[in-house]
Amino acid sequence: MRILKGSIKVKSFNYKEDNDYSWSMIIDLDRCNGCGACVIGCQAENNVATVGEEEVGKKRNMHWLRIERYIEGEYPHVKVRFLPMMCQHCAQAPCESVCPVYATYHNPEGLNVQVYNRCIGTRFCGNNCPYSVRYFNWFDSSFPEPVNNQLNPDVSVRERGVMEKCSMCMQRIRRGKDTAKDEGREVVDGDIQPACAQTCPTGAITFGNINDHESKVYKMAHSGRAISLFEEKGTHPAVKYLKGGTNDVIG
Amino acid sequence: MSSDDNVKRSADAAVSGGPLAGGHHGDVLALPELESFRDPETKGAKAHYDDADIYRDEKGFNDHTLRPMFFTTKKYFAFTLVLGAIMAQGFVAFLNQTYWGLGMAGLHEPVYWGAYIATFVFWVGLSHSGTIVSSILRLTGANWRRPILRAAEAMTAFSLLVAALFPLIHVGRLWRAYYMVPLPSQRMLWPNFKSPLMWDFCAINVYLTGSMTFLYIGLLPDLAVARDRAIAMGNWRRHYLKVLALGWRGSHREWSVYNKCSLFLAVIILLIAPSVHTIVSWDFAMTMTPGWHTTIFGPYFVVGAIYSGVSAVVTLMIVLRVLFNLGDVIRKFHIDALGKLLLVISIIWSYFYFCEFITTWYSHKPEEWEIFEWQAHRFPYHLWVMLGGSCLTIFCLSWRRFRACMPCMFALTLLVNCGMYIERYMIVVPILSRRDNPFMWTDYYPSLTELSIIVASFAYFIFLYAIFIKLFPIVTMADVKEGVVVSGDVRLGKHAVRVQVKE
Amino acid sequence: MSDHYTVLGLYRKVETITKAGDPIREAFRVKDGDIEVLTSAAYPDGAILDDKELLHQVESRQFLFPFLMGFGGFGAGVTLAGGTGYIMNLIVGGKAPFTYAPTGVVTYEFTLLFGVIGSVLSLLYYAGLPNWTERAYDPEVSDGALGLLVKLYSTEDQEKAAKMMEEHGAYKIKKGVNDF
Amino acid sequence: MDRRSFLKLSGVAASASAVGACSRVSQKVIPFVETPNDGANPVDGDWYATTCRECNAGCGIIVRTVNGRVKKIEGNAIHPVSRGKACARGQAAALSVYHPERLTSPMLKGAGGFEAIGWDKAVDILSQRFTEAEGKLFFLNNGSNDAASGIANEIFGKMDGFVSAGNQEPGFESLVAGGESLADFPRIPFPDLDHAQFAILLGADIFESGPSPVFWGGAFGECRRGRASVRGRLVYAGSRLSATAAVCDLWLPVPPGRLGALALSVAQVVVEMIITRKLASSIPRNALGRWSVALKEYEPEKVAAQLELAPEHIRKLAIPFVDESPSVVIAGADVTGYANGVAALDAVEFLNMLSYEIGREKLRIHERMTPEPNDNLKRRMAEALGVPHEAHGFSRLTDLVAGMEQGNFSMGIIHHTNPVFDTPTGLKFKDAMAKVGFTVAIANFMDETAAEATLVLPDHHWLEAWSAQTPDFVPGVPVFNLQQPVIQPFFGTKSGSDIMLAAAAAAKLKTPADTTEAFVTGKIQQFRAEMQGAPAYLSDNAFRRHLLREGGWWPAQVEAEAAPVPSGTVLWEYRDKLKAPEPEFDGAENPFFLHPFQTVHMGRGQGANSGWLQEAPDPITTLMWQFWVEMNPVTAAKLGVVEGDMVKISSAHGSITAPVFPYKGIRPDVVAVPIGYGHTNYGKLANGRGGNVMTLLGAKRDAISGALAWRSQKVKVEKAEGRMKMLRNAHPEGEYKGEVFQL
Repeated sequence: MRILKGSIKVKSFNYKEDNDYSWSMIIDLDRCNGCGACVIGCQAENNVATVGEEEVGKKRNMHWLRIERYIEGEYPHVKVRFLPMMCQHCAQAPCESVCPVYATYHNPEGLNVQVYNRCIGTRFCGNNCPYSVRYFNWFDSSFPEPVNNQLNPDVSVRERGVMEKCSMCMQRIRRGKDTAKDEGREVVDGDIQPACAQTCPTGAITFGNINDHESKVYKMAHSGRAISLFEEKGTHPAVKYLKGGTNDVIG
Repeated sequence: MSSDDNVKRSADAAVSGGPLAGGHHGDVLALPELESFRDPETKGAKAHYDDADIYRDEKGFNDHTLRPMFFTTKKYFAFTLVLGAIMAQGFVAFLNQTYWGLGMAGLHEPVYWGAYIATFVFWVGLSHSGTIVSSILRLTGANWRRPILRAAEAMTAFSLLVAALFPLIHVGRLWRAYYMVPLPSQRMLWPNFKSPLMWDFCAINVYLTGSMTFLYIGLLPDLAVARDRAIAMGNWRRHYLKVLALGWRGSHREWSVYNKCSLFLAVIILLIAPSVHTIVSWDFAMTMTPGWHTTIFGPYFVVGAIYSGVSAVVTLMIVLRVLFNLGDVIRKFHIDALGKLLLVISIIWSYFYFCEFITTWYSHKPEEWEIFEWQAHRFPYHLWVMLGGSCLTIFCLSWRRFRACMPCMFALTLLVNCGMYIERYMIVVPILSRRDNPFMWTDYYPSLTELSIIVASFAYFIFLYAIFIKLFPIVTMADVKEGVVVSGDVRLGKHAVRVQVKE
Repeated sequence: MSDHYTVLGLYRKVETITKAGDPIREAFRVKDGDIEVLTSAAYPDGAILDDKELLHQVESRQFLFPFLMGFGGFGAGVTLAGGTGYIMNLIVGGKAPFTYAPTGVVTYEFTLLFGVIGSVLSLLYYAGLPNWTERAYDPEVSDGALGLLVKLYSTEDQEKAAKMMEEHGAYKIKKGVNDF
Repeated sequence: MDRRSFLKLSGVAASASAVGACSRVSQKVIPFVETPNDGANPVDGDWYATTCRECNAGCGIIVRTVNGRVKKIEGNAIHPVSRGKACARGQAAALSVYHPERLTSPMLKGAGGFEAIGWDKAVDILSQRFTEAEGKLFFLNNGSNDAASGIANEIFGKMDGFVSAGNQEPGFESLVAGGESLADFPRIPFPDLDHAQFAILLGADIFESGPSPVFWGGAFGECRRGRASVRGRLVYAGSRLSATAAVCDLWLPVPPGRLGALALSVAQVVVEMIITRKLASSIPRNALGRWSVALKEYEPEKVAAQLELAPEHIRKLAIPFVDESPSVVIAGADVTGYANGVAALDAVEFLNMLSYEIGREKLRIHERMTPEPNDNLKRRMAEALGVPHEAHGFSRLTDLVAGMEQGNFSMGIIHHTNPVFDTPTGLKFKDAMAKVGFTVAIANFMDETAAEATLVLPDHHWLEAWSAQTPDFVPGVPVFNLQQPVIQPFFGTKSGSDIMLAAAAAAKLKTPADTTEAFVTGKIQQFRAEMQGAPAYLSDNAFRRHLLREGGWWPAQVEAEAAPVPSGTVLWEYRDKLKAPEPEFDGAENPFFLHPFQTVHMGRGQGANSGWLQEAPDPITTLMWQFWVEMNPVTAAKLGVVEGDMVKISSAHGSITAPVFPYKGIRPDVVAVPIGYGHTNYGKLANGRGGNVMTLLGAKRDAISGALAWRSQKVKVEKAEGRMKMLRNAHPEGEYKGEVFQL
């Protein structure tokens, strides 16, 4: 009676322990320098549209990954903090259950999947995402000739009226798994890297399979510095952050 | 009007027969109508047009109440033309938005829902007056309900029709909106019944079906009357009236089954209506968005809906009285009774608002309190209209003289609905613009497209109503007649008391 | 089935029509279902004609329509909302494919929807509507006249009944064939 | 072998083991694609190794192409500069290849503006001009040591009157000059941040500008959290809290031009600690004593007032500098930007030397990784492509402009640089350019300089072209970067260096090779013997292919033995350098210090025509598509302006108006303006976006190195008409509520 099973397993942040893979991302806030290389990397990889000055003025920029910047304190004791924010791939994702057409669901590998051609654009998911990381295609994204030559063929270009968000570079995960399969081996830690993790100059972003207890992400997630954003909301994100900024905690 | 006049008229009416002539009691005793005791103005000598006696002969009554339907002035055409123009510009705006994308609206992340949804909730709320009021009044057998039922029920149906447009206007891919319908397909597209939106979709559809049915079933005997009139006049309306009246003859068996069916419907509608607005509130309350995620939202929305709905009924009644000279059918007494109902509801609504406010204020959870602060900071005047309007309502409606003043009631009920629209806006917009993630805080202004469409929706509602008045009887004639049939006056000492027969 | 004949008498007052009904019933041994009153408003049962017994039978069954339909709606709701868990075995928001509360909500709505439809069907079924054929009727009914309609099985009876009605104060008599 | 088949052969993954599965052709057809124009099915694509040329850092990159189209740029994992990473600007190059505004055909300026001409005619004109010029020409590039400049130098270098110059990023020259006496050859010192436990960043915006943001990013990551038990601690001193300062643990808002004094003050405390604690025995005692005397006037108590810091603050820097050794000091734009920059850099190098002596066992300060010491090779590699090191300084540029003014040149070649836009108004480059009879701009896009040129030659994008590059500023190892085309040229462009060679050949000049590709191949052969660690058994051709596959050559890296101790005399005499002169300012009567700074995205303005970069939010302000001026909220309040209000910033040289962005992380007497905005002729996306801060600058130069002192300008700021909506990503109130995340 699988269908009657309640939310038992998802209590822990790794989505399902009996699965081979449960993808997770660890972001070391102590390393992030806000340079924005990940933002462009994501944009290049995922055909994220640029919306232009006017739309940006309406706060409709589409960056799947954004670097949030917070300021604390008064001059001269000012502290600026960077917080890379993308879809947190919550195990108990608030966005998923509210979609009336199953356009977003949780795949068995712990990823929150957005199915563009199912989406009808009610934007309910966006309303229910505490992290505000879902982006809506207000207009058809424009990739005029010859800019469209850069478009990544692995990723669909989204139509107007659908939601989109970070997919943890699903296409790269799939490619990594295929490669491993072709080579007759398991996916090993470090095989698969989303565009942001791949490009991060400071190495702040680490991606891996948290079901593999030897993996970097597993170790980092259990390092004692790991926090989830809005932990009190019980979303159990697959993205964890390593707290930074103090000398007291070393790990 | 003096009681002498009344007696005389009753005597005259008795000649032509029919229930309205007071057939079964007119012979026995001609008594002044009870309303004349109640209505403060009738005590004076000055007769007002709307205090004319409706208890003329039944034919006259039919003529009088069907007059708005069969006789149309040029002003009416001009008016509908204006409405049509407003609707047309809204439609153009809608087409434009559909063609280019929802960016034409002022929405942006994270304010994914804006004026459209606020308007949707407003219209759904407005629809709650008709059916709930009419069901409750039917079930409790309140006699004063009779003339107002049709207008209220029509309002339900039409505001729901208008409301149902808004989700369609709001979705990003209108041409894919049918994905919400459980149609088996090769692509395994299937709705997710766990989504509150899906519940909403079900509830709105059920309610639309229910209220349309309710309206139609209520119309059935009156359709027969209108049919007979249309045939006699050779009016073109006879074609559809014949079909819609289903061959109603008014036989006792029909009446008996009909009454039973009305009872069923009243009960069912009474079960549906609160569930609909509760589910609409769940579109908000089921999320984990601070400010939305509260248990009070269900009853709060339902009460708010009835509040705005009853106000709208009063507004409409007054408009109908004036425009179609129905003052003798929809009497001040009715407005007075609705005013009392409104008073109670406004007190309940204010209580709910207070509950919501004080729990947030006291616990002072930062993310929730932030929303109230933002509301007060960003929309101070709106809040004045909304909360001040509510206080004013409670204050004013406690006065009988105020309730008897038609312009005052008109203004007040309009104010209430303005306040309630603002309330919906306050629930949707400021809460989204001050969400959990402070980096993404933002402000929202409805765009011209949104305003056009919203204005057009009001025009559309009025248009539907205007068309309805010309196609169907607007007064619940059968109910009024029944009221006369089943009530009689009993002399009690010096006074006559109107009593109603109950089985 | 052999032809039947109808007489429709129009009256102005309740008292007169009440007095007219019973003699005709007795004279022609009219069955409960063969005599009707046409009115423009709902008169309480038995106010004009004593046909409670027949109507009681109807009324006691009428509730079955919305009731059974409601059951059907319940089934439909459970099937749709609950069955979705079987068809679309997808995990959303960490919730199990089958969940009680959403199923309950959807089921509630469907039950009521079917109940509404059942109520309307009950009306149509028991009131014999819609019936767009030409039937014994007079438009004056809607203007307040009270009609007494009797179904008879011979022209002689028809004539006699018409006469009786006239005697009892009918100001207008209409006769018809096969149009009860 | 033609080029196409060569591409096929060489176009293999940079390094199968290091980069992972790259060249594998997948069997699956990926659904939902917008297929490229050629209609072929997408595959995993081919990965090519090449060198990023968006700035001069020389990051090795690998490029994913599918069906002959560039899709994605990633770092080359085995490259010592990029270490497998890439920055925003480098990645955005994937878009600029397909920029709709790229130049496609040669254009000659006629009476009515530019006219398109054919390539043959362009070569004819050029060769004719080469003949006529008789060596009286100049070659100006962006300061990179690359094949094009090497070719120009080899063709014309021997001729009298030829000048080769580079329009380098401001301040580099000072970085090279600073601490020169301690270094083995002129190059920017790269302190070993990777292994440092404590680092003092003196105005070093290493993630935004500087030699290589990617390299520094990696070093920072390693320093911060690269070791299991150590968290590297960083302190930033400078007048603005930049993105780099944001990640540091402490920010000290030191007045402009005073960082040298801060460094000396720290050095004073450190020297005293060395003496009292008897640390670092390798330093001669008498040297210590002399330093101690020389530094006396920089005691924290004495300089604290001018640094606007408490003496404890300085001690708080100095004590961990010793205790948390290894520690490093990194100097950057806020040191080199003033006229006393090199003097301050000497102090910085002195501090680093002290740190090295303290932490000898743990740290290799100057040489993070090094091959077997071969100074000769390093120097020769640096000039491998035939470009003299001195060519790339502001001094040379100033001389060049003077020469242009005097009519010394009948012709000039401007190669991928935009001096009209990005040199200070005080230099008057535009006026000088008008005095040169015939100027050729080799460029990808029309820009302010190309618009002034007589002939515009559309070059290949660097992703389509052959070249080689030796970065000046590498982490201690000589690097020879190769740049190969990863796609067929998309537009009708031709390689600028090829055209130069063809025209020179037509003009009967001696050319080093027929094509750039051949030139690069020749250079590889020339240096093959010295390229240690590369497979020796390969044929020349196979060796070349090997290098192309790896993206260039750099020595196999080994942990160095202890680097040699500077000789006694150097140390002895160093006390004379321990001086922090007062900073001098242009327009000293004005109230505000102008603080021009590079942003992560705009570079010196090249990024301004890229939609990606314009739309990427600036790290600090989170503004997009917009120009701004940062000032402290206190200053803004004094001026009576709020966010979005326009202010006019003016100096003797010019004025710009900009919307105000109040920012708490800046000194109240400083206004900071990003550079790279205010284009007037750089395409739709760039034009008219803000003002060009360079128009405010005079050509104030460093007292020692002659580098442009680009921050020694004082300006007036006054309220101007109008307001602008600030296109910020962060909410103006929400940005102070970061505590909700309990970071």
